[in-house]
Amino acid sequence: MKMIIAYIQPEKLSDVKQALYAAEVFKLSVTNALGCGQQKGYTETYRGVDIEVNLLKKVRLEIAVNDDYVQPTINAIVKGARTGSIGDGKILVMPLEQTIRIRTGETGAVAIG
Amino acid sequence: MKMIIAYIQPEKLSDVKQALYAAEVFKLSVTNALGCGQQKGYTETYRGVDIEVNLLKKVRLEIAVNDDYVQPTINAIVKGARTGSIGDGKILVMPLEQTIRIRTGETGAVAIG
Amino acid sequence: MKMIIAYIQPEKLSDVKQALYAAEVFKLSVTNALGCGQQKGYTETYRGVDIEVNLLKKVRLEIAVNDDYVQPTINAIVKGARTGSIGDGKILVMPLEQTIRIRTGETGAVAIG
Amino acid sequence: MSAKIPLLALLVVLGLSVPAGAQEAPEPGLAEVAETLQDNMNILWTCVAAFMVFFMQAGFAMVETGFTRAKNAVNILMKNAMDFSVGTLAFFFVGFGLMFGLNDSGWVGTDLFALRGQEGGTWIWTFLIFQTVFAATAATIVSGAMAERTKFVSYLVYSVFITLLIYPIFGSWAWGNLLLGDNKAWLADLGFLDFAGSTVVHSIGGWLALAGALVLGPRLGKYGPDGRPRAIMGHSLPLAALGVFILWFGWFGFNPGSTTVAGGDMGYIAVTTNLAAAAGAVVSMIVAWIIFKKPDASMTLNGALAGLVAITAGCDGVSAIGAAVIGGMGGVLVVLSVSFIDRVLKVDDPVGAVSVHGVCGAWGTLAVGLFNTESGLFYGGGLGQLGIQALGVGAGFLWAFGLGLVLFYVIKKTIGLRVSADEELRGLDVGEHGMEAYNGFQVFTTT
Amino acid sequence: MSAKIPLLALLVVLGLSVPAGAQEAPEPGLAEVAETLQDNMNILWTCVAAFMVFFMQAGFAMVETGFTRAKNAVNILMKNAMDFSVGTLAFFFVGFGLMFGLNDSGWVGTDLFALRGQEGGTWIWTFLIFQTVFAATAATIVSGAMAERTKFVSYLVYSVFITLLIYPIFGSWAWGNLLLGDNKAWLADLGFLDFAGSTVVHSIGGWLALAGALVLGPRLGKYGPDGRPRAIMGHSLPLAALGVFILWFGWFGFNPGSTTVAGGDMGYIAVTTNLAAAAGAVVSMIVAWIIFKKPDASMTLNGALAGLVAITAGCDGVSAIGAAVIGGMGGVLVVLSVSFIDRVLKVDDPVGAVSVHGVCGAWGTLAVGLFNTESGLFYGGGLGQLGIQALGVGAGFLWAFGLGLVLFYVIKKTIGLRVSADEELRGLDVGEHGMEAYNGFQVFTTT
Amino acid sequence: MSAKIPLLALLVVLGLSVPAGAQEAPEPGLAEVAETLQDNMNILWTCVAAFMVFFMQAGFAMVETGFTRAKNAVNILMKNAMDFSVGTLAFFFVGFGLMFGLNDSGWVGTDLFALRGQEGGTWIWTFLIFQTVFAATAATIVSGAMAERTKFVSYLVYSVFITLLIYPIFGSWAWGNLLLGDNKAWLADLGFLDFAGSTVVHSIGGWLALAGALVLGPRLGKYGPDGRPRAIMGHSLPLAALGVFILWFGWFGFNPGSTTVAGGDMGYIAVTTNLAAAAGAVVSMIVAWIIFKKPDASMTLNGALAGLVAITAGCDGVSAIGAAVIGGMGGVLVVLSVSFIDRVLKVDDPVGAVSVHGVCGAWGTLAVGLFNTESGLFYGGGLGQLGIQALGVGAGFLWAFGLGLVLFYVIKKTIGLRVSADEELRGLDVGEHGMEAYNGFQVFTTT
Ligand SMILES: Nc1ncnc2c1ncn2[C@@H]1O[C@H](COP(=O)(O)OP(=O)(O)O)[C@@H](O)[C@H]1O
Ligand SMILES: Nc1ncnc2c1ncn2[C@@H]1O[C@H](COP(=O)(O)OP(=O)(O)O)[C@@H](O)[C@H]1O
Ligand SMILES: Nc1ncnc2c1ncn2[C@@H]1O[C@H](COP(=O)(O)OP(=O)(O)O)[C@@H](O)[C@H]1O
Repeated sequence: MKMIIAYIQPEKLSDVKQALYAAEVFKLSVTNALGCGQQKGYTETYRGVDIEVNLLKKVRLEIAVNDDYVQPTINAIVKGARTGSIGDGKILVMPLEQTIRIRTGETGAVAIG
Repeated sequence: MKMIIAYIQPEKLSDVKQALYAAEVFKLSVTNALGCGQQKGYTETYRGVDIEVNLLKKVRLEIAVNDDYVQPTINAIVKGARTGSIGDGKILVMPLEQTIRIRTGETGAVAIG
Repeated sequence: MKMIIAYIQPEKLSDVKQALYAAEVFKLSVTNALGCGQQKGYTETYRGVDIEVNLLKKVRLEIAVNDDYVQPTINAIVKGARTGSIGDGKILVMPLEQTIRIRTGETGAVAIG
Repeated sequence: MSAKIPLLALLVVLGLSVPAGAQEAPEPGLAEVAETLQDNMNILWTCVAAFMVFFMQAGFAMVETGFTRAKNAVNILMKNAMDFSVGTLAFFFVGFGLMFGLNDSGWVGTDLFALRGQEGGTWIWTFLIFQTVFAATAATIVSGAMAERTKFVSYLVYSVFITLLIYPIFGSWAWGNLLLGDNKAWLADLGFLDFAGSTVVHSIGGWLALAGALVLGPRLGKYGPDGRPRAIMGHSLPLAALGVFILWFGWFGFNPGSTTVAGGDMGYIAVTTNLAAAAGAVVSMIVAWIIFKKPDASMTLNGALAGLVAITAGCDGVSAIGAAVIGGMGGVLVVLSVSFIDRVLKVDDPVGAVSVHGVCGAWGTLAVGLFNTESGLFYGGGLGQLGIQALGVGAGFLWAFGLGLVLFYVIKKTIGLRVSADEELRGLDVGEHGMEAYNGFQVFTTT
Repeated sequence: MSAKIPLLALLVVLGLSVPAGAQEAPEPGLAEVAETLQDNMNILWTCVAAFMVFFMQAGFAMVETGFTRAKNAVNILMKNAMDFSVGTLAFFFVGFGLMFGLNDSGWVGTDLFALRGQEGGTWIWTFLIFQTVFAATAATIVSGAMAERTKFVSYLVYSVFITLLIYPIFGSWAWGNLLLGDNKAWLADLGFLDFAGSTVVHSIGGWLALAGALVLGPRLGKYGPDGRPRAIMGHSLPLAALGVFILWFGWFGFNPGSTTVAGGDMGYIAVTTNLAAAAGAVVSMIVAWIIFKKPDASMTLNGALAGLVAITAGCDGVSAIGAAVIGGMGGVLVVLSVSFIDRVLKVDDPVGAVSVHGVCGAWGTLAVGLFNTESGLFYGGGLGQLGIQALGVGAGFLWAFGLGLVLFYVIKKTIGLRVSADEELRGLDVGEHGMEAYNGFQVFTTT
Repeated sequence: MSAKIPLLALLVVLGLSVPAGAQEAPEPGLAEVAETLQDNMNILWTCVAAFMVFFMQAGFAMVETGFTRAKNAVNILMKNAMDFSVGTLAFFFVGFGLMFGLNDSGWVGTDLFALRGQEGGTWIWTFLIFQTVFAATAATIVSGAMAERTKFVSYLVYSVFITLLIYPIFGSWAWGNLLLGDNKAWLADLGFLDFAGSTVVHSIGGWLALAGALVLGPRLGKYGPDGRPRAIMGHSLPLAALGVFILWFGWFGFNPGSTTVAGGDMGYIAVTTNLAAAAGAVVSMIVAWIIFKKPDASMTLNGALAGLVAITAGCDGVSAIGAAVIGGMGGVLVVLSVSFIDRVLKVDDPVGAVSVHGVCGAWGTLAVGLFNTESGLFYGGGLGQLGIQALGVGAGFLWAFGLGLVLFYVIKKTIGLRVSADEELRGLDVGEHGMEAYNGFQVFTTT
């Protein structure tokens, strides 16, 4: 099992969700994050003083999937999030050793979906 | 060492914390998240237009523990969060290679607690 | 590749960011979290009723790096965040198997930076 | 402007009805002209005061919203908006007549429903708008005490009854002769003094709130298994503070406006009102500081309101120093009362409405019997006034709390008073109104 | 106070100009004194009413901010602050003269620009401040309908034009004879009745808003590929509700203030205004409840405003019951109109300004032809008044919507009307003003 | 209403004291009746104006809360609530007497403490409430400049002193003869003109704010190691904007109310006030746009206030165009001053109180010497008036800034002025009041 973490542009969330549904990935968690990457920031000014804003608003997805779902999931995220311009985001894949569904106590592959 | 990630219903947080204390797990981190799982969403309406809300409010726990604490921690979370109804949440266990306590620079098992 | 997660005091964020830049770590993600560690909480009172606040505001950093960057990154975080007093925070290192840059589809080491 | 103005023109300027065959009409005398001018001035002031009291609705809405959780904000706002709207209609068609209509019994008015046949009048309509906003004030007090768990439709039903029956009938006992001077009004006829409504408006609302909160039961998680109260913090102190400032502002219409006469004592009443509010805020902060070790903002805000409620009955008849003392005592009472209701009675009143309006309203009414410079005990007036005040306070409690218990119990048994536990946990905004108050914000709903 | 006061002193007390050689001056007569007192009273009330109407700017700002997204809050606030500020200057230097200056044609005023030579006067300045806040009300209506996508500088240009030309010229047709009684004003001369401006202020603003939203196009993501409307929720219902309470409060200056006479019918007009607002809120809630299965808070809030807009034209001439009916109908119309514009016309009006001000303003103006107790159809007045009202409504639509299309189209083709898609996604606060409204808060910007 | 009214009745209607043996009492003459009516009207207007000025407290609270960080919101709200409450009491018992009591020296009043023996009066109480809210305005200005780092208890001590001593004594120099016409008042006797208090209220508050911010030092993180200022953004622009609208509204009580006479110039003063505010907002936006490349919302909001402060001294005596110029200049000054204080003086004033109230107050006072249509330099009045104005401005600065330095320094050395660095980082809400302003919301506290 793998844990897939993806950072995407906030406004892309609904597209990504649709792409994931199409790939039959229904379960995921979303948090919002501030990100600093290749994408350049912008300057705000407040009462005449400049502020370098280099932490940009991003949405963070966390998706636990079985191994055979890894590639489809990645493809779906890319499909939904890519615009080709800087800031599109990043996908990170990490090993996942165990999953437990709290309600039933089921574990492993069955618990994931 | 393992990293235990758990998604629970927000209102269950205090119960889970108590269960964890009982299991002598004192250190954890909490963030709030939006989750999409088996639990069905609900529809809001705004000015006459429907909105399918399928991202539900969840609380995300992150707990780094030594191996011998993994099972007790999982049990405690289940104990605190289970209601038996859909939406109870999920526990995910991942490998953790290193821990450093910033204050002292201690690393590994001692740094975790 | 490793995933480095760090919990630090909120007010230390800018120092840590500077230290990371100095170590040529430019990409990171930030979320805010509530943390419960050795640091004692404090009591609030509301309308005469006490509240034990034991979840303190923390900032969570997530940094994906190549193996040779792990130590420099850790050092930078410690350098920026340490005050020597309880609550300084913690760094957690986890294995990272894959990275994909959404924009280009690049994967692995090149995608990380 | 020429010194010579045809008298007809003058009559028109002053809005006097021009008598038929005006040519032969007698010239209006100084007395008539003067009275007309003063009447216009009184209409002006009474209207402006009414508008300021209306604005208190915004104050209540902000206080109650700020002192409750974000997940129930839309619901509490809707309740505030609707109890005023529903109340306006109910009071116009029925309540006003019961309160101020022809009243030979002293117990209830019998005409003036929907002000039929009064189209020509000017004062009576001014009086109606002024009394409407007072009625709505009593009504809206309750929403705060019943916040975060009451079914929306049940609240609507309640708010019809209070403005239709409960408030106006009691009102007729104390104020029933304000419009028609020959009306009987048993409490007023006994000499009961409640100038601007510490009892008539605030205690009535406060005791109804107590009944409601009692029948309803506490919010989930308010009391631990051991029965110890838990704090459920409001989600926006800035909104709550704004609300208190708005209420304080509106009170300058509430008290000085109750003269319904421009000039004269307006300024004096404004001073007593303001001193009492200030003293209430300062004293409550100090008391809270001593007891809880911190200057609790929510208590201090309640303290200002406590001072205002307390001085409402006596604002016209006590000395400035007396006003400060009355307000300060209100500040003490509200802190103790909030804790008492919370810990001992274990009644869950999220915003402290019972303490502020019920308890301090009673205190303020009694205080007239002590501080009134003519009939008060401390000014050699003996116990007479105090006794009558106590009678009025008691009558108000029995009437409002008693009827409240019945009303809420009947609602509970019929359409139901409380939302489901599940809905309460997720928040009434989603459950009752299908929307969130703060879309886009990440709000913890762990409590 | 001695009964003997030297007459000169009296003259001064009343602010009368002391004639030269005052010693021989004739004693001021009762008529003169009475008129002076009433004049002072009228100045007092008209000023206070103007201040209350000014405060409606805060109401509009809060409603529009609350009903839009957090990422555009600074921008909408700036637009509200600036349309008033720019409008104040434009109306003072030009608009007021076009609307109330000497007018022989009945189509436009020709003097009084910047009130030159009026320094001595008292009433005219009172009248100016009152009319200024009315003009600014019309101007600020538009910002809501064009929210979240309009370039800031383009909006500034628009707001100059409306207060400089569009509003005052139409105003001169209906109200051009309010200051100078001998002025021609073609609509007024026909007998068109719009007491406080359902058409003159609200519809004009509403139709301009329609033109603007139309030329501008919907917000990104408002309509799905299939053309079905998507909900874009406002970010703060509490601010929106506060705004509605403020507007309701201000309307008590707007309608009763339009008498510009203290006393008399003030109270009556306050009652009709309040009944209409309450009925609008209640009815719109019920209608929304039936159609959408939930008591939608945003619709209910719009409903109160709909009732207020609808009664504005007839508040002085309809019965109290009539007022409630007119307001209630407004509550029905606003719900249907919002859905119609959203789903059928597919015009994106984030706050419902077109429905509230345009549609309900038109309804309220027509309603005078039905409910006016003297000339209304339902009171045996026949179709005459209704026809004239319809004419005024039509003229208002053609003038405002027509000119609006031209104005916004020209702006679009020159400086551009809309921000870039990229800026719209990130939010206008950062793009236009380089700052965020809620620094420190985590706000989802996924829509 | 019959044309014949017994004269006694009339006397009562007008609230005149009925002379003993009234039967033989002389009929009240026209002059007496007229004056009584005008007096009532003046009481009415002065009270309403006072209520509007009171409401400015809500405006200040919202502006200061919005322009500071969420973690200090409860604290700033408490400071605003308490400086008014404490100030009300201090001014009633002592301040009012020092300012308006019997004054033979021209330097300080000596009676009327707690208005003893004035129970019967009407005007004096009206005057008291009006002056109380003015005093509180001066007091509350300071909280903004000292926000986010001042100990709560120390702030309470300060706010006693300003309303007890600092404000009233200076006030007695410029306004000491307003109540008792025979009083000496050295500045006023020299011909110093400050109609509604650009100096007396605003500059005094502003210079105290400067002293406080100076003694206190900047917030942690405000200046980088290199000494370059860092931006610390406010947490809620919507609240700040609401606050400015409320202040603008309240200013219509502040300036036109300072006539304390109903009718007459009220309207004119409202116009000059409004033009100056609008010009201030527009000009400051433009200046900020040019300098910072963006129309900065916080600067524009400050600009409106700058215009209001600047016109306060001269609102009654300058031309409408002059008012716009004075306000516009205020808009320029505030932007430059904020940057100057921030970058050059390196004094940390989170809300710009010193620039808005201190600097623009001084400018507005001097502007009277330039623009006053009778004595101003630009109207051929020569340099005399300007010199006297400059003297008043200088006296105000020396008095307020000087005493302020002493006061805050003494506080610093005794009870301490500033919270611990640790508390400052975590926020004063938790540290001082043990609660959070936005419970449930995720707020970044990284700065
Ligand atoms: N090495 C990293 N560690 C943690 N987060 C990262 C890393 N690289 C990118 N991210 C996240 O992904 C977001 C987008 O990355 P960015 O480099 O801007 O996109 P692109 O690769 O298209 O230039 C960043 O804002 C950040 O939140
Ligand atoms: N595969 C997954 N990946 C990421 N998050 C998940 C996954 N499955 C569940 N979750 C999180 O756990 C929460 C509860 O899961 P859910 O399936 O609704 O509970 P249950 O398993 O009892 O039906 C979800 O809302 C989501 O936040
Ligand atoms: N075992 C853990 N699991 C998850 N989070 C932790 C763990 N230990 C510490 N943290 C996070 O780090 C923060 C700081 O840890 P803390 O123990 O207070 O610092 P210190 O180690 O200096 O005492 C905590 O508030 C919590 O958010």
